[in-house]
Amino acid sequence: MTARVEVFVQLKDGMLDPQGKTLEHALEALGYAGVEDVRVGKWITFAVDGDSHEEIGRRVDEMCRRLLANTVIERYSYELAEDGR
Amino acid sequence: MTARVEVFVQLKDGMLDPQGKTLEHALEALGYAGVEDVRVGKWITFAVDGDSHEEIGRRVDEMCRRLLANTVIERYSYELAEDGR
Amino acid sequence: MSGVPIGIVRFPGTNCDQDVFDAVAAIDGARPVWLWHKETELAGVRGIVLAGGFAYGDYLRAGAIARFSPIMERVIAFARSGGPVLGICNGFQILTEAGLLPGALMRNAGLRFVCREQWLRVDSTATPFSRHFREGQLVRFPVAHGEGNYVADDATLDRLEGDGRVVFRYADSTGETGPLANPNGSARNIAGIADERGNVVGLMPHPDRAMSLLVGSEDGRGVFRGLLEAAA
Amino acid sequence: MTVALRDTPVTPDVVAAHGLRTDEYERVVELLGREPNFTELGVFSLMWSEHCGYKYSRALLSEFPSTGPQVVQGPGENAGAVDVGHGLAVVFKMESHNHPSAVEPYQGAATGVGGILRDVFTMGARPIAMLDSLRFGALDDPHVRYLFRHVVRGVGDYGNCVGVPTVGGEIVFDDAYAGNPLVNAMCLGLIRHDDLMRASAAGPGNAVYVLGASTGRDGIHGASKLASTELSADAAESRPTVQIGDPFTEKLLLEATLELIASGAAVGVQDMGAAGLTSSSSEMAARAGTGIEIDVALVPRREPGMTPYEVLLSESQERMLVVARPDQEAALMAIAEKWDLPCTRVGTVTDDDLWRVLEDGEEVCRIPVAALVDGVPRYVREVEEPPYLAELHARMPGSEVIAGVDPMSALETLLSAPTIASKRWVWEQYDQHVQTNTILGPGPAGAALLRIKGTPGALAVSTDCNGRYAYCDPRRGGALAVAEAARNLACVGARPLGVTDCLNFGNPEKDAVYFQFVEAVRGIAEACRALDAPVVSGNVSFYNESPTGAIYPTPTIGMVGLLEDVETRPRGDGSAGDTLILIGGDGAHLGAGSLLAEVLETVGGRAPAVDLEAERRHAEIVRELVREGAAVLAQDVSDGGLAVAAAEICFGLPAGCGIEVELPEAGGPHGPMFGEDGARYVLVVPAERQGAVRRRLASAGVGWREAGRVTDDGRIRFLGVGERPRAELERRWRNAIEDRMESLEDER
Ligand SMILES: Nc1ncnc2c1ncn2[C@@H]1O[C@H](COP(=O)(O)OP(=O)(O)O)[C@@H](O)[C@H]1O
Ligand SMILES: [Mg+2]
Repeated sequence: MTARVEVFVQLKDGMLDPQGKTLEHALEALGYAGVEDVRVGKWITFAVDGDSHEEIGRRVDEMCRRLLANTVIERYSYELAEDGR
Repeated sequence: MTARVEVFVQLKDGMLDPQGKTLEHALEALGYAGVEDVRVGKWITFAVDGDSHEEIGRRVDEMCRRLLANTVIERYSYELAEDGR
Repeated sequence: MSGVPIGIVRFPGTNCDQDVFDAVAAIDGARPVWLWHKETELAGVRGIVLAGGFAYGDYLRAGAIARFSPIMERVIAFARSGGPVLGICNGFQILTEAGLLPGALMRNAGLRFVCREQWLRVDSTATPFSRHFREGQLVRFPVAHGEGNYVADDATLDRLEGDGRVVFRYADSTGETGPLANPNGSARNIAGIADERGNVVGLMPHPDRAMSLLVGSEDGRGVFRGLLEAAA
Repeated sequence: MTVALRDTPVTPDVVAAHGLRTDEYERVVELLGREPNFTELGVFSLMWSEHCGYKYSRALLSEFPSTGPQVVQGPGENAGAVDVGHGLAVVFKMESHNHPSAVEPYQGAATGVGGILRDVFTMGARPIAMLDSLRFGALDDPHVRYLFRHVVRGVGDYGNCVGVPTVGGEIVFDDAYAGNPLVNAMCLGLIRHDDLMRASAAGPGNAVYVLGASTGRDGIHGASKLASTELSADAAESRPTVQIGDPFTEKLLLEATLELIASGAAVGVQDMGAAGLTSSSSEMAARAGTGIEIDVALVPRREPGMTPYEVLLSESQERMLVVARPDQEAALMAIAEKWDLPCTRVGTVTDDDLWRVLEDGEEVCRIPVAALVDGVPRYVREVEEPPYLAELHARMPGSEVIAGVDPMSALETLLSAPTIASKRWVWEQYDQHVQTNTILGPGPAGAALLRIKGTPGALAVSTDCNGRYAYCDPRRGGALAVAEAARNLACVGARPLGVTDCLNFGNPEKDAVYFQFVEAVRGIAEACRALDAPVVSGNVSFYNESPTGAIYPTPTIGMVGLLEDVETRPRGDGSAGDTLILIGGDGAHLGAGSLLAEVLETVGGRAPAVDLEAERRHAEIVRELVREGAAVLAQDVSDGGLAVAAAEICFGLPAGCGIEVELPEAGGPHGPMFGEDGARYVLVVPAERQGAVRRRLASAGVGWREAGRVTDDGRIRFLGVGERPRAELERRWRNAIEDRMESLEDER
């Protein structure tokens, strides 16, 4: 099967997110009140094939830990979907 | 109401994505076969309050067009959820 | 101090402001004037430079946040009214984000910041900033950027070339403008472009760093002399 | 969790977890006249750590010469300063960020740059240049490539964003650093003498402010160690010890700090680096001989529920501690506002010599300032030469082994060894030109040359250290690091003004490491005395060890010098017909050198002998010949000997030029080609200046010989030995690192 994968990467809680902080001020300056807790992370998408949902899941999780996320400072999550193309 | 917002920004189709290509090669080098069409985008999350789902939606869409995405090269989408905190 | 007032915009994170200030001051008859990003008046300046650096840290996207600074409304109006506006490096990125110049500047194709001496071929002398060069002349300005990869759709690129609005192209020491001379993957080796009327020009390389042979090149002087004449 | 932390009883394990020895703890009790509470314990463990308290090194560092007519500020402040004339001084310092970079190379290197920048602009000086001295394992290890790639990105991204050019540095790749990379960053700033700001909390009654970023749980090492034992795993997760750099905020902080110092809106300024609020506040009080009172409840937080312990020990970046008089407050606040930086009053200067911490008015710490700052134990001990040295010295390959090495292919190997090859791949990622002072950036010479605007002069700066030398001969290694830096300066015509150092060693509690440290320090002290280069600032980094053992002792030297008239700099434009003059005689010493390490892949023998008198005299004459324009180009002979020096000279010449080197008749070519004996240079001298040069050298009584010439045949030739096309050797040298870094990403 081929799956569409979406990986979401973000700095761990408590980690300073300079981009998020700066963006929050910018949005406020643009007149968007009540915007809070802005965080800027990565959204990585790709297609991958494998035998099963589980098998692909295991592989994607490994990819995240080895390359896509920096687990020292970032946490990640991912979603798989049957490729509908 | 307060909503949790997730904004997804990605280069438009047809724009080549060097970062995605690089990750694709790196994943391959690490032995992950069958990975294709890797794209690296932004995942921006925040909390915002407003009167209604619609009203917030309109505002977030405006934020995207004005600041969060450069619509010359990027496309965006977003999701809103009632803040469960 | 007398002379034609040339405004140099300082955003938080601008870091070539002093270099541009010195470059303008080095041109007889020009008087550099600071323009703070929070200001809403141009204090009577006759020309404007958006200097290089990392306005707002280049967070989110280079130039994305800076272009909403209060001063930018005035800068945009000044440009639309035909006033000479030069955007160098980060300034170029801000001009595209502000819609004063077409296209966008993406992350360098090599995904690395690149700083080096760079040859440029002058392809249009029809702007104030390039009129002191000969068409086809090679000039040497340093480049130093991480997001200098110029992109635009083919229609736009064709229009830019057709209208002679490509002002500078990355070249090698022989004038070749092939991929080997391209430091960042820019479409068609484009290093700098002009708007329809030619009074707004943006470029990634740094003429402000090419004002003295002591530091490698003085080819940048022509750019600032042209700015002064257009402002006078 | 926070309650648990705050009220944790101070048991022996807790003391141990804080890295305090029992006798040290007893000393604390004695100084306080009571048991410390948990928070106070954390404070002592931090202030008495080697990093803040220098307990193993302070006594020895006093052996460094640190005075001289040019010294404006010696050791003791955030950075040292030397006079460069015209009412100006250069403020400079070097600092390590080794362990943070090993854990998170990008952020570790970035925050290292941020820290050294603050040390310089805290004094009121505008940073004008950075250098980075780096050590990694071998590049064939993907993890090493990961570290290297991200350290370089981190250094670049931070300095580039703040707008300070990185103009030089050095990089060595050696297995000795595989488990423990070194990231040393040096910063130089320029200042008018009368603007120099000291970091003291003078004037009881004056207010204390935190300017800049808010405080989070960054880098609370003691606490996190504890957390892992006392808190659940996921709670520990949420206590990051990695600091995230914010170069944008740093740039604002830089401008705001310089503005408030220049406009006289502060009495004292101190950056909050390692040990954050604790060390900055107590050290400022100590310098002024005052007391200080801080209410942690007033410190702006990034996270909820932080304990006093955490606020005091947090190492959040991009923060300054400012002391101001009541009449300065308005100006201070206006400047903070202008630069969009929070500025909050958190305390008061007192006259009771106490360091007092409150939380909402309730006292949580009460410690005599002297106990914290001067109470630090000092350890000095006599240790013998460790046995490994004798073994190393004996492990010198026999002459038959050396004779078996083909010189020309050895040269190829050396030029393509990442340690010797061009570092272009690295410095092209650094903005080398911003501020438009860079006359010679990375690449062309061993030292960078920066004009000093508004004066006829230029600054020269170089960082150097050969850790292999220091490993084989700690004392010689220390001296040779200073000597090489001085040679690099002489090559651009500059004379030394002062030195900063970054002493990277293993665990000083081990006798062998302590011996290395003691000896290296003595070597540096001797060389600095002989070469008139007082040490005005520096940094010690111990415990650089990994499972595979300690790193090579690596006492990195950063030397700053002056070229009074920039018009007398070397033109660097050699051409066919020019003569090569070798100063200091032919090489013979291969011990501990590059030929052994890179070609024979062995480490042994002794480091080259040190003749400081020769170093001084030869540097002097080279400086003069360069300034007179008699030598258009000068290159010191270091790693890889005359052969590598000649090749590097050739690569700097116009395309088409080649080089021809004559070797002595007697003996094999290996010593003369690859020997790394000290105090030696190669000068490129145009035909019309040769007579003059010969006479000068003769009268100076300096050993020298004519060693060859610049040709127009584009070949690198060693007469009687062999030759290669310049282009071929140059390609190897230029691309060695890039080729190894081709793939754009590596696994962590
Ligand atoms: N990490 C680095 N960052 C910037 N420049 C560097 C770095 N490493 C080396 N360089 C530059 O490359 C050139 C050669 O370095 P090096 O071989 O150490 O010179 P030398 O041996 O003469 O001291 C020097 O100009 C040096 O500044
Ligand atoms: Mg060196």
